Amino acid sequence: MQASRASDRLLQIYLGVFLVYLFLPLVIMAAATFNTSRFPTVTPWLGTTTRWFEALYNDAGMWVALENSFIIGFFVILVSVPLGVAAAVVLNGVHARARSLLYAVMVSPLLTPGVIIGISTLVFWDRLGVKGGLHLAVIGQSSFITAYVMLMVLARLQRFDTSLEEAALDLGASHGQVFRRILAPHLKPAILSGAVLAFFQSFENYNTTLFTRGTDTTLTIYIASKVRTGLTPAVNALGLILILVTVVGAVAYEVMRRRESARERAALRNAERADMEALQIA
Amino acid sequence: MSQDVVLDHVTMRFGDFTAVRDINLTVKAGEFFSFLGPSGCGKTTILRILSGFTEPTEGQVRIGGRDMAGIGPNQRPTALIFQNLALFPLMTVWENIAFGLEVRGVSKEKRRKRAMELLDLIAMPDAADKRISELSGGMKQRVAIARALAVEPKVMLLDEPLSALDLKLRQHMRAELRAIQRRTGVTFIYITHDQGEALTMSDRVAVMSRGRIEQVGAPSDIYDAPRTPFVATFVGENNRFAGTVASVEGGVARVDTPAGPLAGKAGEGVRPGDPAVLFVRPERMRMGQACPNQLSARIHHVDFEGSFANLFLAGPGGGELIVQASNDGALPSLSPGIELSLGFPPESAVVLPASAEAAA
Amino acid sequence: MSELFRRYGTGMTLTMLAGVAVWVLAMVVLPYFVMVEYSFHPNLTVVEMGGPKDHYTLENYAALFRGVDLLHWDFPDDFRVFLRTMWGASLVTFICLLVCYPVAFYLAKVATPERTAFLLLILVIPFWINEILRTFSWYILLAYSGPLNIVLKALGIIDAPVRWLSGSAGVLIGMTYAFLLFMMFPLYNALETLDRNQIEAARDLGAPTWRIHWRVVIPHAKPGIAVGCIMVFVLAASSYVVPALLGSPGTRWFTETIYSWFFEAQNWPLGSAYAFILLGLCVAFILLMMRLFRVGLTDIAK
Amino acid sequence: MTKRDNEAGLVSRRGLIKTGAAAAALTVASPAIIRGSLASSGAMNFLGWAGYDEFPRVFAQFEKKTGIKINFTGYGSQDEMVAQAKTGAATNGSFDICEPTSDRLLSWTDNDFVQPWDEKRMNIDGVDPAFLQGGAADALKVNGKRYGASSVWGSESLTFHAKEAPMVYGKASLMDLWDDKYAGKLTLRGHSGLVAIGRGLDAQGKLPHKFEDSFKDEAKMTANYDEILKFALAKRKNVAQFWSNENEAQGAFRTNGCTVGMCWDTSAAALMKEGFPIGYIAPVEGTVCWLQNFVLLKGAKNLEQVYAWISWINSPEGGAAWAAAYGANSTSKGAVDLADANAKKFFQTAYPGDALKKLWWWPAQPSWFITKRTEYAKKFMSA
Repeated sequence: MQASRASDRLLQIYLGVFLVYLFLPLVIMAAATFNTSRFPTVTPWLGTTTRWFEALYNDAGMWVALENSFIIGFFVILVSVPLGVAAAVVLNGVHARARSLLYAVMVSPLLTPGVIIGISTLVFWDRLGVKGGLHLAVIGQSSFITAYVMLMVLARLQRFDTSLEEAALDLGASHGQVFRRILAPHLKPAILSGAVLAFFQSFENYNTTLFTRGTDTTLTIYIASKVRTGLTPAVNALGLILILVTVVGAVAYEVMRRRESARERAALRNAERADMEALQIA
Repeated sequence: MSQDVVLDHVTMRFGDFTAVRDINLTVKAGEFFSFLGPSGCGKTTILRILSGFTEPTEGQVRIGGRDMAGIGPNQRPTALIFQNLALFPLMTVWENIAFGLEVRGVSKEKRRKRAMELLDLIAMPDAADKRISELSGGMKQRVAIARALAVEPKVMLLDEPLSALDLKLRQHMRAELRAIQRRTGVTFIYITHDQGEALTMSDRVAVMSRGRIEQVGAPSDIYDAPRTPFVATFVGENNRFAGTVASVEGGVARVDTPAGPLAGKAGEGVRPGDPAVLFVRPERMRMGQACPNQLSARIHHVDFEGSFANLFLAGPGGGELIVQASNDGALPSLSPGIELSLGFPPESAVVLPASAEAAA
Repeated sequence: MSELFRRYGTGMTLTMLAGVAVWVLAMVVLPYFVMVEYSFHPNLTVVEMGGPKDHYTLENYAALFRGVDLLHWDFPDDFRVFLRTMWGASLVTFICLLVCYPVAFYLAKVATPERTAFLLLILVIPFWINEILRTFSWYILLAYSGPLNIVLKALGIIDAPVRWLSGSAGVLIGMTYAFLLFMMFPLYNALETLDRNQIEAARDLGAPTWRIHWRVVIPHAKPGIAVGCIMVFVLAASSYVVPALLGSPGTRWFTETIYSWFFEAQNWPLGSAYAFILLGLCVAFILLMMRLFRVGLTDIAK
Repeated sequence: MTKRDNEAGLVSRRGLIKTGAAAAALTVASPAIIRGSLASSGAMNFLGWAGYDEFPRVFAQFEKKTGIKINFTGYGSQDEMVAQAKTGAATNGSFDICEPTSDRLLSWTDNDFVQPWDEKRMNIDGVDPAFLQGGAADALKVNGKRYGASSVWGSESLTFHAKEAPMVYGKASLMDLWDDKYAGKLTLRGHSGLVAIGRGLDAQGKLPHKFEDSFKDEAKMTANYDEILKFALAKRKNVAQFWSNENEAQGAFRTNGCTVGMCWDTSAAALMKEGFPIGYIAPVEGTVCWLQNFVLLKGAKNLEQVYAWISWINSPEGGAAWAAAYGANSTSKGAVDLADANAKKFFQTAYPGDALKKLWWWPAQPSWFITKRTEYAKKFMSA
């Protein structure tokens, strides 16, 4: 027990170091937002300012790019989530040998350099008469983001109890009803996190978008172009705002989740007690 | 029109493996019928054939005289209760119960009303809006039954639904299941490897082994008059004495065994000169009484169970014998090392052909 | 396939198959075919394409290996970068495993469920921030006159600033950071299913902590380790932003070579050929790892 | 100020000589010319450099003057622009013009992405004569046809920490970068670094062929570059960081401990503006200069608007605005006088003495050269 306590203590210390490692870059990024320096850094500290928030506010190009990123992200979710779910279900249901091949093809976009995906998408669709633009960026990004969604849904699907499907069928449900009422709700967490992942993958994508975007600019493209001519902490300000929004969201979610699970645990305890009482009566 | 369930020459093969072999059986409407057998004997396959999840390789299933071939599980008048219950974890209790009605397009009010009725039936009137994760094992069990009853099936199929419960709850639920069956009058086809469940609840039991039905009958028939060595050994405890049939007269067979000549009721196909096995239940063995069948054995172990004790003895042929002795005050004298004189009347024993045992 | 139809009915199955076909064919296979086609042609100007100079060739694939001299252990430039990338990606994978294992163990077996849930949530936060920004923060942090050197110097740990970014340190630190989660979650999922009693039992038998891990915990976590290693290796090998921002030229990554053939040299055929070699090798690596660790395809997803 | 006035180089001399009346007259006249000769509406699609905040303001200024709207799409490098053209997405009518540098013009002409300009329609008289003849002008023509319409120019030269590595015009040489005392303090671009060495070695007579011949003949290029690479590899330890964009170049000096470098003028100017003790001067071998120019894409649909834009860029007002947006120098006559005081001051300190006479323009780089130079640069950088 003593040994275990000592090693637990060590683990906790390690965890602390790990968290520092995890958050140090974020702290640096956030701190650089308030440095007067036009270059986003904390050393040298040229003075404290909030003007980069102002600069961010006034940066019309950035807002347009941000809007485009949101539009693309939204449609990428719309395309990649249904396709990813279908792919996971199909992959789960095909024969073992076909499954290996299909799997290799499906994950290959994850292993392919973005430039290949971007150029091949652009050239292929150009031959079909589809020009670059937000729509093509959606297609190009979805080609590999679908694979992420597929992986997440597949993992959840493997924890699906197929007897639920059979139970529903047995109770008279049609295949469509089984899918809608039983499978889809089960997959919901994976679909939701798949959608979130899809959005952020889309939001962050550079290489594929660069080629397929036509004449439009996304936030990542905008930031990357700023790197060429000199990044300013206005970008950090945007990053900081995004972090804060997610942290607030995360905390709210956590609070809700805890409340819910406490309620459920209490209900279960009551139920078990009732069961014992019933036995005594019987 | 009667809603009998008929299995007509039903055979199921998976590749080279034959899971179910030429089953012919009629389950009468309103009956509580059990399939009893060890795991892998084909009983679950029969259930899946009845419910429509698998089509038999050969033969026909008829329910209420109607051929079920090509009719999917969602169109059969059956409802299946899964071994793991398969309650929908993301729906509330009443939504689970009313699911079958929901997919039939019944309005929400009617659904809710019917669910409440069923909740009353299973004595859970306040549980409608609970979640499945908030229910105890016994409650889940009852909800699963209510959910199946909601679609008003002609036949209810139950796949070892009690196996996940602890002993006490299991015994309680046996009585409850039986009561629900009586109240609703629905045909119950129950699958289990637990003979206690099969014997206590069922009107009739089919004992299965290796894809075949060994015997069909009332629980007491199965226990008292097993027709095959498999049934004799699988259902309840039995002492067995192997030997050669000396004579068969007036329904009584005499067998020469290493423990001496023993007599018992002659089973089907027992002929003089053939190898045979005599079975006698531990609770039918008597101590120190004069009986036509006499033998002596030495106690090597005693399991005291309270109202009775199980005595484990080394028999004359080297085999182990079990005797159940009721706690009538004489138990303390029974300790390992003691040589006992045992006996049993021929009516308490069954003689079955050994060839059937080898074939089984 | 028949199982699909049985489980989901004809209409639904056909709809899903159609969706998968659209994705796999129209969005992956056919567009890739364009680049595969490219990779078997010499590098020509647009004007020359389809002209007399145009022909099919394996030259671009051979180019990577031309000049490899195993006898004198001499490798041409691109090949060396390729080997270095494979080695570097393996190293990143190993470091990720080392860094994540204690944390995953803590989350799965030591912390209370509430704490685990909270920490898992926290772990994800840094990854909501743009990869360029995240990596650039590391550049600032590790720079010669950056905060890390300043702090270390103030503490008297070092006498002169260290060039973290000129060796492999920058790339290793940055990549480990970038791909942590892809190791953490498979490890955590695998460890979570380990029965705590096994650890207690081993401890009761007097096993020291390291031995408990070596003999009980790690064998149990093997599928998770394999999946994490595959993910991290593949991501590291095909990573571009991190080596480009944090790598010194001495730690050039193969993806950078591919990009420079594509852009600086405008040699698409060669760039695609290299990319497909990388893709092929990554797939081979996955299959090898799965064979070695005996994990099935289905485990990969977890 | 005085030094420059006395020994003004060709660009500024021509620029300055024609200041005053001429420039003023042009400034006033140009809108009229443009308005009179061209349609005063429509739009034009422009594929250009991303990351410059001032572009929208310049476009607005142009639109106000002519009514022509500019749809701008930015790319981070001209490699990406060429790649875009290669996919067919730039020459299918989506874009009218692009703005590569003159040394990479061959990538556009060899691939048949562009069409020649009509000099009559582009207000050619507005261009500073320095860009109509000589080395800079030659790079804009292929087979005698003008494919490039010059816009702005800038340089890549010695950048140094004024205290830790001071350099003086007249003495400072490209070879100083390789001095052992700067070991671990140097930043430069891979391929530019090789050019710096090449020009330095050439000045010392240590190359097998003239360095400029490297751009014309593959065998000579290989011979020269083998020598250059040998030198570069021996001095590889000097390099602390390679840069490939503005951010990295500035970062090298700001936070990464570099004290010398060969960087763009814009990087040095940005550092100076924030008070960093950074200097930027021409080396004795002559400053490496890049010249940017508009090309007319195949499939361009809005020719009238395009020529209006080029004509405006070739006016002092348009030229000055465009150059200011880039932080670079205009190629149009009189534009330099409209530049702001800071830019003028930087210009004077960067090109003192005879520096403007010795500008070294990037020669046109054929695709075989780019492939080769990439290989050499890779060897240098990954060593």
